[in-house]
Amino acid sequence: MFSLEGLTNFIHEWLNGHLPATFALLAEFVLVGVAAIGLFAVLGLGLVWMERKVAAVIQIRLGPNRIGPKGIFQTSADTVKLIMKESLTPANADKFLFNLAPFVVIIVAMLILVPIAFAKAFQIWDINIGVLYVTAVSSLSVIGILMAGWSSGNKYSLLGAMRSGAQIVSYELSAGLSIITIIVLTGSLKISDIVASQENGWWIFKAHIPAIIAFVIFIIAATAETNRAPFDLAEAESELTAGFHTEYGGMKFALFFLSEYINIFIVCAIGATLFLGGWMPFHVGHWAAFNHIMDYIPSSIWFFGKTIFLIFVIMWFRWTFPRLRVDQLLNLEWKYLLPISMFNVLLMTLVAIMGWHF
Amino acid sequence: MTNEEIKIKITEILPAATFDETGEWLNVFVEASAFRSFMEQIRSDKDLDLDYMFCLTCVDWKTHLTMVYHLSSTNTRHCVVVKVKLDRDKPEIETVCDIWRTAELHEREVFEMFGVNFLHHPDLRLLILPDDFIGYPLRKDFEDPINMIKL
Amino acid sequence: MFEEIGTTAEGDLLINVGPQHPATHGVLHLVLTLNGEIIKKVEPHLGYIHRSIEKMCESLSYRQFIYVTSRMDYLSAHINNHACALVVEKGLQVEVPLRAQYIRVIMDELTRIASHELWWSAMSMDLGAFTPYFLAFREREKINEIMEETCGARLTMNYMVPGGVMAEPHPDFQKKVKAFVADFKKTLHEYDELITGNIIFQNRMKGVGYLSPEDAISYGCTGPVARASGVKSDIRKIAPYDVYDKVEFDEIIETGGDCFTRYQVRIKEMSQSIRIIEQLIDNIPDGDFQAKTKAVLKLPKGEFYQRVETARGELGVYIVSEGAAQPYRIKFRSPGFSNLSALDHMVRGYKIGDFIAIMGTLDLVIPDIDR
Amino acid sequence: MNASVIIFYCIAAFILLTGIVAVSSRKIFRSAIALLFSLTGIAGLYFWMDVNFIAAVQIIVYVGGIVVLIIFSIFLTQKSGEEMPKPPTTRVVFSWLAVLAGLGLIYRLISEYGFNKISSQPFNVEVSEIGNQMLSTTEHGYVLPFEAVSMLLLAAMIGCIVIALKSKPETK
Repeated sequence: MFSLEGLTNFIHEWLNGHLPATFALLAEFVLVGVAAIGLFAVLGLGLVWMERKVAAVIQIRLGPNRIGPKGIFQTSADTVKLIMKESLTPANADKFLFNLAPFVVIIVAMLILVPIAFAKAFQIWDINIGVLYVTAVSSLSVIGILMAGWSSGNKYSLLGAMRSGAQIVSYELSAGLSIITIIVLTGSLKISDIVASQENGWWIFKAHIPAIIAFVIFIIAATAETNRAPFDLAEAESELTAGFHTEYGGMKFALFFLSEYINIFIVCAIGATLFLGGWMPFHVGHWAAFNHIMDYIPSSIWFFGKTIFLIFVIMWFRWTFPRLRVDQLLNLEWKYLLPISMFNVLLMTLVAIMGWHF
Repeated sequence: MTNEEIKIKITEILPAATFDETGEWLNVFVEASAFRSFMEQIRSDKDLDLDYMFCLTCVDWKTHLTMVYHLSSTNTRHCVVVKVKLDRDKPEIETVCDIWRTAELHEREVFEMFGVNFLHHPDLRLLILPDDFIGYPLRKDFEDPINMIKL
Repeated sequence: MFEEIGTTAEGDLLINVGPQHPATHGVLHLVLTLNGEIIKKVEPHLGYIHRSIEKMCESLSYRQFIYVTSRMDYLSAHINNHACALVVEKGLQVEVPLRAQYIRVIMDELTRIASHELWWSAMSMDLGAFTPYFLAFREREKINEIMEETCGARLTMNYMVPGGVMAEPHPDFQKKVKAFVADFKKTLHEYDELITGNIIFQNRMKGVGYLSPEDAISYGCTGPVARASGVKSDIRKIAPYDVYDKVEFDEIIETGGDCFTRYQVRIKEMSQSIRIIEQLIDNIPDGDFQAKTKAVLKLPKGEFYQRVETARGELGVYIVSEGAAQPYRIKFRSPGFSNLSALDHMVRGYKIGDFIAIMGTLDLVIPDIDR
Repeated sequence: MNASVIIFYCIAAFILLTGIVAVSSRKIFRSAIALLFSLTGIAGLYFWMDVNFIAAVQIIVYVGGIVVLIIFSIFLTQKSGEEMPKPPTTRVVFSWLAVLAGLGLIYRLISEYGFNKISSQPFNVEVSEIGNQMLSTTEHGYVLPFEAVSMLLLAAMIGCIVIALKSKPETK
C-alpha cells in the first residue's frame, strides 16, 4: 500500500544522519513551512478554480476556459494580476492595522493547518489537544476581520466587521458543541486517535442519528464561520459593497480571498476527520475482502476526496441559496442550532454510555 | 362622474373657478390665493374623491408659469386637471405634499427646473441638479451653450 | 453634496448607498440614516444621469422625440415608445391599422416579460442568490433575439412610429414567439422551485416593507407595487389602448402589501403576459403595418396626455402643443420616480438587509427616475 | 543558548512589547489589538511549555472571548478612531512610579525564589486527567469551584439577557 509515512520517515532520518539535531530540526521547520505555503498556493488556486467551475455548472455556463485546458491556469493569471496591482491604503485608514490585518488572517489560517492529518502519519504536529486547538485558533480569525473592518475607516467595512464578529463568535458555539459530540465517543482530542477510532466505520454511520444531526449542524456552522453564502453577511456585496474588505485591493485583497478558501478547506478537513473518518478508508464491519480492497486506495486520496466533497457541498450552498438577514442569522444560531446541539450532546452522551453505537 | 357633474361640484366649492373642456379631461383654473383650500376640499369631498395625483408639472408660457396638477379617483376613475397661473418673476404656491405625498418629490423637481417656490414644503432642496447650479433648465429662456442639444 | 458623510447630531450613522453601489443597479445615490442596523431615514439624491430628456424633446420633431424616450426606462423601451406614438396619434387623430396594434401589444408584452425577468434576476442577486441571474438571462436572451430580428436592436428598439410600427415583423416572428411562449411556461415553474419556495427567501421577504393601500395611492405608486397593496392601477384595464380591450387577461391584485406579495404579483404578471401573447400571436390580421401620415407631423394646439402601463407602472406622456412641428412642453410622468418617493416611508424601522429587499421589489430603473 | 531558549526570549519580548503598546497607545482600538497580541503571546508561552490545554483555553477565553468583547464595546461606545487626549503630567509621573514599584517588587520575588531545576521530562498531562480533576469530589477535586464559577457565569448571562431585553421596545 502506498503511503507517505515512508517519505516523512526517510527525510527525518536523512536529516538527522547528516546534520546536528538543532539544524535538523531547523531544516524540518523550513521544509514544513515551505510545504505549508506550497499547499496554500495550490489550495488557493485549485479551490478558486473549482468554485468557478462549480458555479458555472450550476448556472448553466462554461466558466473559465481560455487559459490552459479547461481554464485551470485562469486563477494563476488572476494572481499575477493581483500581485501587479498597486496596493492602496486609504488616507483616513489606520495604516499600521490596515496593512497588518490581511497577514493576521492568513497567519491564523496557516496555524490551524497544524494538527490536520493529511494522510496516514502525515501531519505537522499531532498535538494532544488537536480539535480543541483548532477551535481555539480559529477564533483568532475574527480579530483579523475586526481589524480590517475598523482600520479601513469605511462605514461599510465597520458594519461588515461588526456583523462578522457577532456571527463568528456565535457560530463557534454550535460548531464546538457538534465537535464535542464526536469527542464524547472517541474520548480523545487527538486527531490521530479520532481517526484511529473510525477504523471499522465512520462515526457518521456508526453513531446513528445524533452524529448525523451533529454533522448537519457542523456543516451549517462551518459555512457561517467561514463567512460563506448564505451566511456571507460580512461581505454581503449587495448590502455592504464588499463588507470588511471594501478598501483592500491587490495582494492584500488576495490574502483575504486566499484565507477564505484555506478556511473552507480547514473546516471541511476537520469535518471529514471527525465525521467521515479522515484518511481512513471506507470500511464495513466484517467484510474483510471489501475492506482490503478499500485499503489499496492511498490514504491521502481518501482524505482529500472527502474534504473536497464537503467543499463541494459548501460551494453548492453558495450558488443556490439567498442570503440571510443579520437578525435571522443570529436567531438561527441562538434559537435553533444551539439548543438542538446542546440536546444532541446529551443524546450522544447517552448513546456513548449505553454503548448503542456500533 | 361626468364632466358636468364635476363642474357643478367644483363650482359649489369654489365659485370663482373657470373651466376649459377642450381637452380629454376637464381643466379647472384656480387662483393661487384660493389654491390650497380648494385642493384640500376636492381631496376630502366624498363625491369627487380625488385621491390620486398622477402628474404634477409646470409649463413656462414665457409671460407666466402654469402649474398643472392631474388628479384622479381610484374608485370612479374620473380625472380632473387643476391649473394655476403663477407670476413668472416670483412664482410662489402653497405645497400640496401633505395632501398627496407623491407631490413631495415632484414639487422638488419643479422647484429646481422652473424655480417655483412651494410654500411650507418640508424639504425644498435641489433634488436632481448639483448644489451649485444656477438657472432653471426647463424654462424657455434657459440657455446652456455647452451641454444643450439644438436641432 | 457630500457634507452628509459622518454622523448626525443624535449619533446616528449616515452612510451613502451609491452613487455606485451593487444594490442600486445604476447611479442612484441614497443617504441612509442608521441606528446600528436599523434604518431611520432614506433620502434620495438624484440626477447623476439626468439628461433632461424633457428639454431635449422640445427641440425635436414629433417623429424624432420618440427615439429619445427609449433611453428613459431602457428595460421597457417598447412601451415608452408606444406611449409616445399613442399621444401623437391622439393629437393627429390617426386610426392605427389593426395589424400594427396587434404587433405593438405583442411587443409590449414581450418587453414586459423581459423586464420582469431582469427584475427577478437582479432582485435575487441582491438577496445573495447568484444562480437566478443566469437562468433568467437565458430566457431573456430569447426575447432579445426576437427583438433583434424584427427591430434591429436588442434594447432600445425604436420600433413604434406614429401611425403604427416601423416595419413588417421578421418572417420567423410568429414561430419564434410561439416557441418562446411554450418554453417560458416551463421555465416559470423552474423559477418558483428555485426561489419562491426557498425558506430563506420567504423569511427575507414576508412581512417586510409593508405599504398600505392608502399610502400606495397617496405616494402615487403604480404598477406591481400598487397592485400588491390591493390598489387597482393597471392602465391596460382602466383606460385600454390599442387592442388591450379585446384580449382577456386578469389584473393581478394582491392585498399583502409586503415584499413577498410584490414578488408574487410580478411573477403572476409574467404568466398573464404569456396569456395575452397566446391570444394575439395566431390572430395577427393582414393589412398595413402603418397608417399613412404626413412627412412633417404637426399636432394641433392643445394638450394631450397618454397613460400606458409599463413594466414598472403608469407612464404618462403630457404634451403641450402650440401647433408647431415640435412639442412646446413635454412631461414624462415616470413610474419609478413616484415609486421611489414611497421608499423612505417603506424602509423606516427595517434593517439594511430589508432595505435591499425593498429596493429590489420596487424595481427601480435609474434612467427612468432621472430622465 | 539553544533553540528553545531563543524561542522563549522571542516570545517574552513579543509579550512585553505588545504590552507596552497596549498601555501607551493613544488610540483605544490599537490598545485593544495590542492587548490581544500580548495575550496570544502568553498562549504561545504556554505552548512553548507544552501545557497545550492551558494554551488553548487561554486563546479561547481571552482572545476569542474577552478581547472580542472589549473590541465590540469599543465599537459601540467609544469614538474609536480618534486619538485620546494626552494624560496629565501628574498621572504620567505616578504611573511611572507604579511601574517602577511593580518592577522592583517582582524582581525581588523572582530573585528570592531561585528557580530549582526540575527534570527535563516533557510535561505531558492528558486532557482526560484535567477533566477528571475538574469534576472529582475527592480532596484535590475542583468540583466546588467549578460549579461556583458556573453559577457566576449563569448569573452573568441572565444579567445580559435582562439588559438586552430592556432596550427592545425602543428599537421596534
